[in-house]
Amino acid sequence: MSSTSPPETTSSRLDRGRVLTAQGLAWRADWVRLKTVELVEIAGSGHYSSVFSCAEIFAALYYRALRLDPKDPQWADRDRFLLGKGHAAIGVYPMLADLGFFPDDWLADYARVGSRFGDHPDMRKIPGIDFSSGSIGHNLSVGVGMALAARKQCRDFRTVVMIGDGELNEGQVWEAAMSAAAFDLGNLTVIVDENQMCLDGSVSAVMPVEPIVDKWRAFGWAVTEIDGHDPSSVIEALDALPATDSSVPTCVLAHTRKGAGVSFMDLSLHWHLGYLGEVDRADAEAEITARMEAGTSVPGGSR
Amino acid sequence: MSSTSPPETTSSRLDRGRVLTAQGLAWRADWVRLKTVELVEIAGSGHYSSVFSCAEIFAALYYRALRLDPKDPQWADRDRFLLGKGHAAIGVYPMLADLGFFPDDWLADYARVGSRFGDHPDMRKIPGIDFSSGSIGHNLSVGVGMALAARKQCRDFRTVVMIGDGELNEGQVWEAAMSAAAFDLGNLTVIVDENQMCLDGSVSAVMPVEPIVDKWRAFGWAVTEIDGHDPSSVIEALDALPATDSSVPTCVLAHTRKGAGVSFMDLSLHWHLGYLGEVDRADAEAEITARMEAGTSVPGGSR
Amino acid sequence: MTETTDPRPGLRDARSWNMETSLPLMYSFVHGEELADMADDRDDIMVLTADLATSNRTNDFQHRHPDRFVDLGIAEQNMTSVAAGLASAGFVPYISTFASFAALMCAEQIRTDLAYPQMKVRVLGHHSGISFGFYGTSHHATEDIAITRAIAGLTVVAPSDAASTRALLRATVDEPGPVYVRMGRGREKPIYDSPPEVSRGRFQLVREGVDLTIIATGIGVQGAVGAAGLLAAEGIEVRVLDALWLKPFDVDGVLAAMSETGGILTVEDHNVMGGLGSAVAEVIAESGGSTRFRRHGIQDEYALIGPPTHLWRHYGLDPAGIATRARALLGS
Amino acid sequence: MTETTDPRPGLRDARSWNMETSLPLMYSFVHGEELADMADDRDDIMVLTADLATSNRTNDFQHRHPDRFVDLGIAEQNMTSVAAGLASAGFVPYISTFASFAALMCAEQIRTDLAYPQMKVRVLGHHSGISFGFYGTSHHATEDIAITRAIAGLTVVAPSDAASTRALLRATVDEPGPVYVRMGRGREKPIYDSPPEVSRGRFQLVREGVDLTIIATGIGVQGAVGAAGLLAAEGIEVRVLDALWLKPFDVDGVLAAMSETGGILTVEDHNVMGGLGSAVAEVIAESGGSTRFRRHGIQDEYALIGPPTHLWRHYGLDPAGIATRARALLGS
Ligand SMILES: Cc1ncc(C[n+]2csc(CCOP(=O)(O)OP(=O)(O)O)c2C)c(N)n1
Ligand SMILES: Cc1ncc(C[n+]2csc(CCOP(=O)(O)OP(=O)(O)O)c2C)c(N)n1
Ligand SMILES: [Mg+2]
Ligand SMILES: [Mg+2]
Repeated sequence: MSSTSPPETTSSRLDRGRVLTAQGLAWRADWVRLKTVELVEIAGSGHYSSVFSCAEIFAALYYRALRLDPKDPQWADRDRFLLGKGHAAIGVYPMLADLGFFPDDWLADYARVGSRFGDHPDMRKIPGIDFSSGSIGHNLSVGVGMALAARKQCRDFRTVVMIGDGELNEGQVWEAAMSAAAFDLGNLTVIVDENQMCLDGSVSAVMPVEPIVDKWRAFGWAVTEIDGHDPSSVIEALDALPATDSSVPTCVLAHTRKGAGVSFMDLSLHWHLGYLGEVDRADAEAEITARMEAGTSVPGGSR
Repeated sequence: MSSTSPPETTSSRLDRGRVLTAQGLAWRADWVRLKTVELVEIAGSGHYSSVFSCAEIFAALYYRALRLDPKDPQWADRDRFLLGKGHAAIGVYPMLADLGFFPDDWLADYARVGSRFGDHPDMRKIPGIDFSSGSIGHNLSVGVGMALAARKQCRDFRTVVMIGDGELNEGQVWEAAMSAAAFDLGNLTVIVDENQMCLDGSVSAVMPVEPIVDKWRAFGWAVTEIDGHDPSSVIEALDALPATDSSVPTCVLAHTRKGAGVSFMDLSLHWHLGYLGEVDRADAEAEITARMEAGTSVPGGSR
Repeated sequence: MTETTDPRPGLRDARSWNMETSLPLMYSFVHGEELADMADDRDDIMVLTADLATSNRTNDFQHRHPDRFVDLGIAEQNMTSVAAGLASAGFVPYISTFASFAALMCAEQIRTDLAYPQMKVRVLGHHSGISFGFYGTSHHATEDIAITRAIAGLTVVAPSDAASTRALLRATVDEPGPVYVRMGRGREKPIYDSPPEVSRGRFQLVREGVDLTIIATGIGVQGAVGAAGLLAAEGIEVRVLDALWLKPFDVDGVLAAMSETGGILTVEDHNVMGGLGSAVAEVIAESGGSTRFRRHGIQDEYALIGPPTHLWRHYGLDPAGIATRARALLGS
Repeated sequence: MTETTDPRPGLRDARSWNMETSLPLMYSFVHGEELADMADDRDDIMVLTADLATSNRTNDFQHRHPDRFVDLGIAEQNMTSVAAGLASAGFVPYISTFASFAALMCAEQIRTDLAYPQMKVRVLGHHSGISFGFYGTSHHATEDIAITRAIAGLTVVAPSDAASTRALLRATVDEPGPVYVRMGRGREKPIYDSPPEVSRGRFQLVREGVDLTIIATGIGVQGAVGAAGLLAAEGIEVRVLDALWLKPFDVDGVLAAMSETGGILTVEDHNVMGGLGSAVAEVIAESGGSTRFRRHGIQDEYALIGPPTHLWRHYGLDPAGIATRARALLGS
């Protein structure tokens, strides 16, 4: 797997607000898509589309917004990132490798017997994973615990939890939301990847979650809405996160499209899980690569 | 235990909207308080204050609003009442006996070995109990199932679920709320007994749930606010529930006071559970009885 | 709800598949179809799922009885208690989700809202054991037998293939209380040619033998049958019992195996603490007698990840692995 | 949080009590106090509860270390996963709620967020068994041993009184993974004069004897000691073992009881399916030997309601009831 470390990753400790242009972010997001396609090929099945909707956000977090140290993954002051929608971990692994958390070639046995890397992220096996996930709905609670720990330890790390829009069906998310507001956790951010789909189809048809903004506000959170495929919009929102000593937790509601970036998956009802045979994989890769070469980004807009 | 069946209970089938004046309701609510004090005496411990906050609502439901048949407790078309805050069941038992669901003397062994009547209501043992409870947070889901069943069976029964304000901490309540709105269950009503206290003290100190109105609205419910100790306010709200074929579920947010009706319990931090020795019991009974004789009601207002 | 449109728009490679086109891969997930058939004859059956209709093929039911199908979204606990409400009004709801979420996440709802009040809800916990392979521990369920067996008033069954799935669904539809159906990943090869005549609380005799009894459940049955074949070639005749019913439990079947065969090996893709092996151990220990006995399964650890078939081999749940344990037991 | 004001305003009768004044009734709930002492010496201990600080006396800790105490409100699952987050950052959180909610409602969170990733969270499940008396099944926990024992990587201990509560809290504070502490209702009479020297994974010998071994846990120990007294008067010498550790389990202790005494009776206020009795049965059955053996406890049913002490008598968990089972076993 090729490594394309941007210049800002040469020092071991990575600060918040690293240089990443809108164009660089678009490129990186498509790189995440490409790597996801590659890894799914090893396993024979995977969640392409759940990564595609949040690829720009992944890239913005790992290449700009999060304070990290690839050589010291347990660094107590690192920002935490939790992936409530753990089935999108396949998009995170390549970034961690690229940033130097572990060698690229570790990924070669993705999903094989005894591999560290499965469909869901495993904190005990993978350097750089801050908590395991897989059961949708748990991670925001875990994030509350981390943000609370920061307060108790007087540390200024930030905790960011990305969850799906279907994940909003889970009651534990609302327990966590309520407690985060009660504990004044301005150092906690939730990013809702509002890609409009869950597993059985569209969220609005299966179990509607609208109005999402009103829900988070009613639970005591500040809400920012962004176009999750527009690089500038994503960068701005993450740059504008409140100081970690502030007291209102932030919800970034990212309007996205499940499968965005590969036309035949874009908002398709059937692509929560799947596999691309050679021909279709080539098509998908060509579509992604063309954008990377042209320096363009996935069309924005949520519909 | 004395029976004071109002005239409208002579026929076996009880319709919605039975005659019950504001004064009659106040009297009945205090009767519920008295009976609760009596029953706790048998067990040696009990949840007086959780009944006291919703005594007016209990009375309005059972003596006016709910369609029931004490001689046919399993009547398919009866309205359903579920007590999410099951620890207040001790206030329901005397009403069921009074309405003729079972003989008064069944209550004599309250909480003793093998009794049908424990701290929490048991649908398999007690005629008139529509579902068991005890684990806070489950019953709204059960109510969604019942309301959905009514739809599937083309029946016009109404399902009313009473929950506590502390109960709003439980995520399952929000799962249920979301699904009720999705299923257009206008035949479902939740009554939130907003008595300002949970077990460890005041809800706002333990795990705040405000703004309650915004939460229910954001979850797709219509909200009516009432003074839960003002008889007219309670009657009006229940009379105004939408037709069962309507499509928006209703939340009646009842502002109440935990322990209302006995001055030393009224909003006390320490009375979630307890026991009154003889002298204090006499004081409590005197306070309640005085109101019943004077034809007055518990002072309204939530603080 | 799965809106149906062209399932392969834009695809050109025949090897490509997506959720919709992968449904036939889950060929032993016949419950949607079977329940749809049953629902043709009675109007109380409903099917509920939690955003997994396409994963567990309950959409086979949905297509035929859309009015009696409900998708609750990703809210398994709500689904369980909603089913209780439906059951209280006379429905027989079948709720379906991954075994890990059915039995672990909803343990309290099953106990409190279904089993104690005896609601006729049937819980279909699919993808049990380690059949989720590289999805990892969050999706494995090697605790569900222990949990469900400890719940009083709950019937627990475990089909080993498509035919026994049909048989058990039919056999338990009128159970007065709730039922937990422990299911695999939908790719179980046939053990039975047609739905077997099952008998409540009885093991199913799959193969006769006197040298040893293997009592297996779920995916373990496939391995046990294979192992019996391997051992037969060595002159060891193995009785293979399929523990289709985990509760009520076949006490007589265990006692007979003790007295009639040379030992008992239990096989399960479940923690040996609290699973099938423990149920058998209870009977052996309280009988006052003794026999050669070993519990084979997951030894109180979390499984590695990997493709399920590879994992079964790794944990010795394939014919060769089971045969090895059988030989060791007989040699001990 | 319990705001402290006059706890008895307006009360005149000395027999009257409320939440605040009832705290001394839970005299064996010494965990709040013990943890507060431990927290004096180390800054990583935290205590969390779910609106039950006044019910489980964790407010003893709250008063001394308010900054390390968190009340999550009535949200047990959130509490469990929040504790996981705290543990990942270096804290050792003790979370406390009724056993029914700890072990059943939070089974999946314990497995997935605590045990699999080996978080140092300690789950205090109090009011286990049928100790909640007339609160009924929703508040009883006769399934929690089965559930927690099936969870790999989870240590399970069960104090039988105040002194063993202190001993077990100290003994497990540095366990690398999570711990489930199965506790009673807070009114357990002393078994030990002072905190016993406990040994990881070992039964505690409470009384020596050769005619029979009673292995008991929790409230059962009190009954077993009483039963041993009754039986001694009849010339039957009973060894009483306190199963303070349910996992890891004292295999050697069981084997010794098999070979050295005339039989084994297990006693627990838990379903005999999957509880202490099953753990003992596993050892007996796999030993290849035999002994007189009976599992005494809740026989796969839901308990009646009633005052706890009356219920224990009803279910034969009092000295007389246990002695009767012991005599029957020896006579069998
Ligand atoms: C508790 C739980 N229930 C069910 C699943 C199975 N599941 C995996 S992904 C998924 C859909 C997720 O939808 P969403 O949260 O919108 O995430 P997306 O993939 O759209 O980003 C489901 C139901 C799970 N992993 N966890
Ligand atoms: C799931 C669950 N957790 C905890 C409890 C213990 N408990 C009983 S009542 C109570 C407080 C309830 O507060 P609220 O819902 O406001 O009801 P109120 O008594 O004030 O009407 C608690 C925590 C329970 N019964 N169920
Ligand atoms: Mg989505
Ligand atoms: Mg309250």
